[in-house]
Amino acid sequence: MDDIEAKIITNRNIVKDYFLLRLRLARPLGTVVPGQFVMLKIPGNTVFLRRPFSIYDYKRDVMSIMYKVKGSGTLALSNAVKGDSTMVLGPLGRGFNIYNKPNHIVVAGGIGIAGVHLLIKKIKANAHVFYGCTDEKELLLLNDLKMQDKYISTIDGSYGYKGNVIDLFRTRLKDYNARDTQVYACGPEGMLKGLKHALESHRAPCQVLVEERMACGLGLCFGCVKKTLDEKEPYKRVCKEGPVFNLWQICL
Amino acid sequence: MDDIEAKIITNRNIVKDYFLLRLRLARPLGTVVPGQFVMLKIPGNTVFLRRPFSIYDYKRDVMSIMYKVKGSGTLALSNAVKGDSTMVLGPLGRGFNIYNKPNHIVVAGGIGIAGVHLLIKKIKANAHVFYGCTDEKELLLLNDLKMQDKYISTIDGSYGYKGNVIDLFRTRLKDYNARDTQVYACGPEGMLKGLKHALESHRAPCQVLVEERMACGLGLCFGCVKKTLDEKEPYKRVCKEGPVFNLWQICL
Amino acid sequence: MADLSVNLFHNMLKNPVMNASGTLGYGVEIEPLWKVETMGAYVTKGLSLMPHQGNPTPRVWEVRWGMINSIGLQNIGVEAFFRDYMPFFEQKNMPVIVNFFGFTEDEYIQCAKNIVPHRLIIGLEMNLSCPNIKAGGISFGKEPEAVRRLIDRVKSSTNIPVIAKLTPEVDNIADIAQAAYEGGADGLTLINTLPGACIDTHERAFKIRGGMSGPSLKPVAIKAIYECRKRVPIPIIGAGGIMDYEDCLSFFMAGATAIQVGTATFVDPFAIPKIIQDLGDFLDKNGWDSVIDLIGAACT
Amino acid sequence: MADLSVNLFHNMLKNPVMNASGTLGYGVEIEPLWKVETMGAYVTKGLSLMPHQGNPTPRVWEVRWGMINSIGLQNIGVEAFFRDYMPFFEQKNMPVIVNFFGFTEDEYIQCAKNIVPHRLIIGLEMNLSCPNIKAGGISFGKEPEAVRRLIDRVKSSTNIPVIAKLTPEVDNIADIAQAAYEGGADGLTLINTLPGACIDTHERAFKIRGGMSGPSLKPVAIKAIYECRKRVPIPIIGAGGIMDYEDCLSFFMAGATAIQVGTATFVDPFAIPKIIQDLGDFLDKNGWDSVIDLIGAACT
Ligand SMILES: Cc1cc2nc3c(=O)[nH]c(=O)nc-3n(C[C@H](O)[C@H](O)[C@H](O)COP(=O)(O)OP(=O)(O)OC[C@H]3O[C@@H](n4cnc5c(N)ncnc54)[C@H](O)[C@@H]3O)c2cc1C
Ligand SMILES: Cc1cc2nc3c(=O)[nH]c(=O)nc-3n(C[C@H](O)[C@H](O)[C@H](O)COP(=O)(O)OP(=O)(O)OC[C@H]3O[C@@H](n4cnc5c(N)ncnc54)[C@H](O)[C@@H]3O)c2cc1C
Ligand SMILES: Cc1cc2nc3c(=O)[nH]c(=O)nc-3n(C[C@H](O)[C@H](O)[C@H](O)COP(=O)(O)O)c2cc1C
Ligand SMILES: Cc1cc2nc3c(=O)[nH]c(=O)nc-3n(C[C@H](O)[C@H](O)[C@H](O)COP(=O)(O)O)c2cc1C
Ligand code: FES
Ligand code: FES
Repeated sequence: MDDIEAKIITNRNIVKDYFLLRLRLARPLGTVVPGQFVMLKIPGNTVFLRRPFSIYDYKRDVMSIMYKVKGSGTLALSNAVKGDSTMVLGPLGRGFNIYNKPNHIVVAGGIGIAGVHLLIKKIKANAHVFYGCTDEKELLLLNDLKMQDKYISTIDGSYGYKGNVIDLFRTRLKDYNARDTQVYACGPEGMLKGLKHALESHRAPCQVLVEERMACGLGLCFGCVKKTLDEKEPYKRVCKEGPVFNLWQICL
Repeated sequence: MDDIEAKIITNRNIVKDYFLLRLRLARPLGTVVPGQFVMLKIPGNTVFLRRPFSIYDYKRDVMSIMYKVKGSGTLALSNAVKGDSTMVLGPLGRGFNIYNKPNHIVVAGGIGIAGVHLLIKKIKANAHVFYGCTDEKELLLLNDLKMQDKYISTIDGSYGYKGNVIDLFRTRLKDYNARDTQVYACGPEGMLKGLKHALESHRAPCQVLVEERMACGLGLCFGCVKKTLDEKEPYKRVCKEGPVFNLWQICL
Repeated sequence: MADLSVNLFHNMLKNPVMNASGTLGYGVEIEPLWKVETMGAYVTKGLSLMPHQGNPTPRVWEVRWGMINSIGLQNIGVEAFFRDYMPFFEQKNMPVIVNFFGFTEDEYIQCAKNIVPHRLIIGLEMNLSCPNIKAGGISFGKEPEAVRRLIDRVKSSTNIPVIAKLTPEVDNIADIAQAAYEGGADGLTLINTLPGACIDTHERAFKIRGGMSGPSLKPVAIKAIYECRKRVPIPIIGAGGIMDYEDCLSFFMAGATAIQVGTATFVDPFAIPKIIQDLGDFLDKNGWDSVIDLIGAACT
Repeated sequence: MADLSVNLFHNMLKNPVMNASGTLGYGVEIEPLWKVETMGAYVTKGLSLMPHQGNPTPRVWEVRWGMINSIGLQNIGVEAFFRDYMPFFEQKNMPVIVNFFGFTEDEYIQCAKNIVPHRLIIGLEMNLSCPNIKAGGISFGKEPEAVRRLIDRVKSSTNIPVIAKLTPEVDNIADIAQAAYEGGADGLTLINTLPGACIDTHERAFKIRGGMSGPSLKPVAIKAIYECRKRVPIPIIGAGGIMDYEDCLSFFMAGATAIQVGTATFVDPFAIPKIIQDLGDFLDKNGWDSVIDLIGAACT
């Protein structure tokens, strides 16, 4: 892990508030596990703390992140242009454990796709992807991703299943045997809650990538915790013990 | 007076720490009296308050200032480049009163030349200029200025009189009759003190442009005061009642 | 168009935005840029019984994302203010809040007495950050009992509503707010500058000791408003680091009925008119009928 | 090469730079980036007698040029710290300052007792910003008499030098410093975070109430050091908004013997090693023999 200077290659608006940022790094990142993230300095001098983003893609000295404009930090980031300098601290945290199972199910909602993109790329031949978004347009976020099976839900029904991705997932769940299945998920808190509920009786092993506000990204400040069922020390650092947790061990 | 958007045309390093900044204003400035100043926003987002600079030159929608890098604000300014946006509030304060006298003497030291440049341009045919600087190289600060007489001192003696400009001025003072003379000055506090001392018995009328740290530049905060001999309200605002004061009315 | 007006001590102000005391001179200086009646009320520079010279320079110093001032309360005195500047506000029919201070209790009382009730003077804002020279220079606003007594005496000396402006440099600002309320204060202004100091490392010397203002203050002000609002039932005027309309929203939602803009005007001389404009636009765009609906919206 | 070493409680530290408590985890987390022994001493996360869970999220919130935290003192307890992490510092022969707290006086005392003297533990830093649950949650560090008594009791319970870490949210920090000194404190750490609050205007809710840290704090810290140094003759460790070596210079010149870097590490994980490097370079370039010559240089 290292703090690496970087320059923006492109900062492209994909659709609505979603952007893809490609960075040229001064040095390579080191081994990246899907699900790991970086702390990115926001170019310009208006944003104080760095912001965490999943490593969307990575090859030698080019790294990309996909992000959604949410508040002041991501807004400032969306205004950065080619050639702007920044710093990239990473790779950080514990990524997904890819076990050797017949079925790899990936459930993602909205910008959550950014957190599982690298994972899907890695397991593409076996990936059954459930992706939920607002409307057809957001399907552009799936980009060039190759995968075995793709199930799409849109809130407005403009493409695929009409409704949320968990409801869609429920309709398919019986096809998968819990013992042969590994579920991976990334998305808003509500989606993860729904997923837990959906899997309650099925009990397939499930790893989820969770988000929390961060200050350091390095395990220094204990600012980014997620409550777990561990009795001795319930609050675990998302940046250090996470961001990928066992769904059955965290409180949602 | 107005707060005007502006873009940098050039920001040129003249010599050592001295720069000439030319700005294209979105609207013209209004009537400028020599000695008036502007409050300039420093481009970038690292400097909080604006900084005061004399209007060095001005024509229609192009305004320039000459500045010396002193601290964080002027350092940040020196890093600004062509096309950078800024804001210019002005023209501010009371400039020089140009009376109809046979002799117009201008005494300036170092970056003080920036404060009297427009004045000299205006009265060039009658301007007797005494200018003191560190060495020959700094004479570049006199630029293209036209004037009747020019007396130069350098601290290291590399050009003209060796020593400070007040000592040089003293050698010439007897040539000027107090009644026919108007002195204008701008320079460091020490120079103004020396000038006061030099003119003590001569008693020519003398207007000086003084500097003080400012927050608003508009007379709102009372941060920029100069002590005067006025008993009722000794502290006068440099930005409002000044920056040009009667030498005989201020405490130095 | 959403309604920006607020009621303060039975006066309708056309909007809830004022300048902070000491940051808009005597009110006349800004006129070349915008009309002072753009605001709901004008707050005077701190006035005292007798004129005050103020401190030597440097009086202002930039710090990261803020500034420190040590003006030292220079002012022409309350009498000269009424003679020289009140006609200006009369002509504009502009509500005025008179900020005043003293270096002794008696000076406060005498100063308050000298401010004769006037239809445009809607409040007396007591600057309690002032050093009490009889108590070794510790500021009036730190000791609850002293605050209670001082305000009680001021209230007996005037019929104009009294607003206590509190310093954040205290153990517990809600205790002071409560003392002010018990003394009879009709409202609070929260907060004054936060004392700080600055060194010039090149000159190896302290450059300024004074009051910090600007954005750094905002979290301290929001906390103060939150805590005082829980404790006392009088209106709060918020101040401290407001730079734009979004900052105002925080202050209203925390419980302020009106707000004051200080240092922002130095950074952008049009900050105040912009805030008023943006606030109206925001309410319109988000379907709020009145700014009043925002007040305390975050305190459930 | 200028000498960066300073003497603190009869220990030579190789340089005067430490982390601020709670901003460098348990000391091991930063190792992939730089070695913890780069610093003069390591300051532990705040430890208590028993483990503490801490607060729910959000625990951190960005404010303009700073942040607010409300970690709620999550820690594994003093016993587990010694068992799990002390060997790491032993192996490095690294001086440690143990930051600790309690929610009652007795918890402070018991915690201090449980920290057995150890050649590497050069001081116990008492976090006095902690709420006293027996006194209605008001923090220990606000009442001079309570501070004097608490420190007196802690001093009777340990032979390790005791450093009182003070909150800036007080009427007069020098009064607290004096009480700490009278209670027997061997040193002071100035300052802890400044309490503040923050509203999310979109959600119309308070998002966090906690301690503000970062550059906004610096003027408040410099003032505290200036005032306490005049009052008490014990060494001061400075903290609050230090981002670079120039900030350090201000702290030394104001009178600090050593400094702590907190929030800066979140902005730049290499802030601490950079500061140490730059400080040495600065001394060399400007002909200073030792960092000690800087201490108090602005206080004439
Ligand atoms: C491990 C990890 C990986 C992430 N990966 C991505 C990614 O690949 N793409 C992406 O767009 N976003 C990602 N996020 C979320 C991203 O960090 C936040 O959206 C961003 O920090 C918001 O910053 P802001 O300044 O724009 O918003 P702020 O102004 O700080 O806040 C705006 C809104 O964003 C929410 N928010 C702020 N910080 C976080 C956070 N850390 N996690 C969740 N919500 C937050 C707030 O609750 C608020 O509602 C990730 C977060 C984590 C912890
Ligand atoms: C009416 C007026 C006209 C001016 N015209 C010019 C000009 O044409 N060209 C030019 O180069 N400078 C001019 N100055 C001075 C200029 O404003 C300061 O040099 C500048 O503000 C320094 O900012 P800084 O951030 O670089 O320095 P800081 O980091 O703020 O301070 C660095 C040093 O500069 C000194 N300084 C800071 N502000 C002032 C100030 N307002 N006046 C004097 N010294 C100051 C400080 O004492 C310090 O030693 C003028 C000042 C005034 C009041
Ligand atoms: C230059 C200056 C002068 C001030 N003078 C006074 C004053 O005379 N009386 C007073 O009560 N407050 C005074 N204040 C404090 C402000 O009114 C306000 O409470 C404080 O600056 C916080 O608001 P801000 O961050 O918006 O500036 C002054 C502030 C500044 C910056
Ligand atoms: C995330 C975080 C956790 C902190 N935890 C503690 C703590 O446990 N004990 C303590 O005394 N101070 C704690 N502090 C305060 C810091 O040690 C320091 O005094 C303060 O942050 C000011 O320094 P800075 O501006 O350099 O961060 C904490 C600060 C932060 C930001
Ligand atoms: S962000 Fe600091 S511990 Fe996770
Ligand atoms: S700078 Fe504010 S009054 Fe002159």
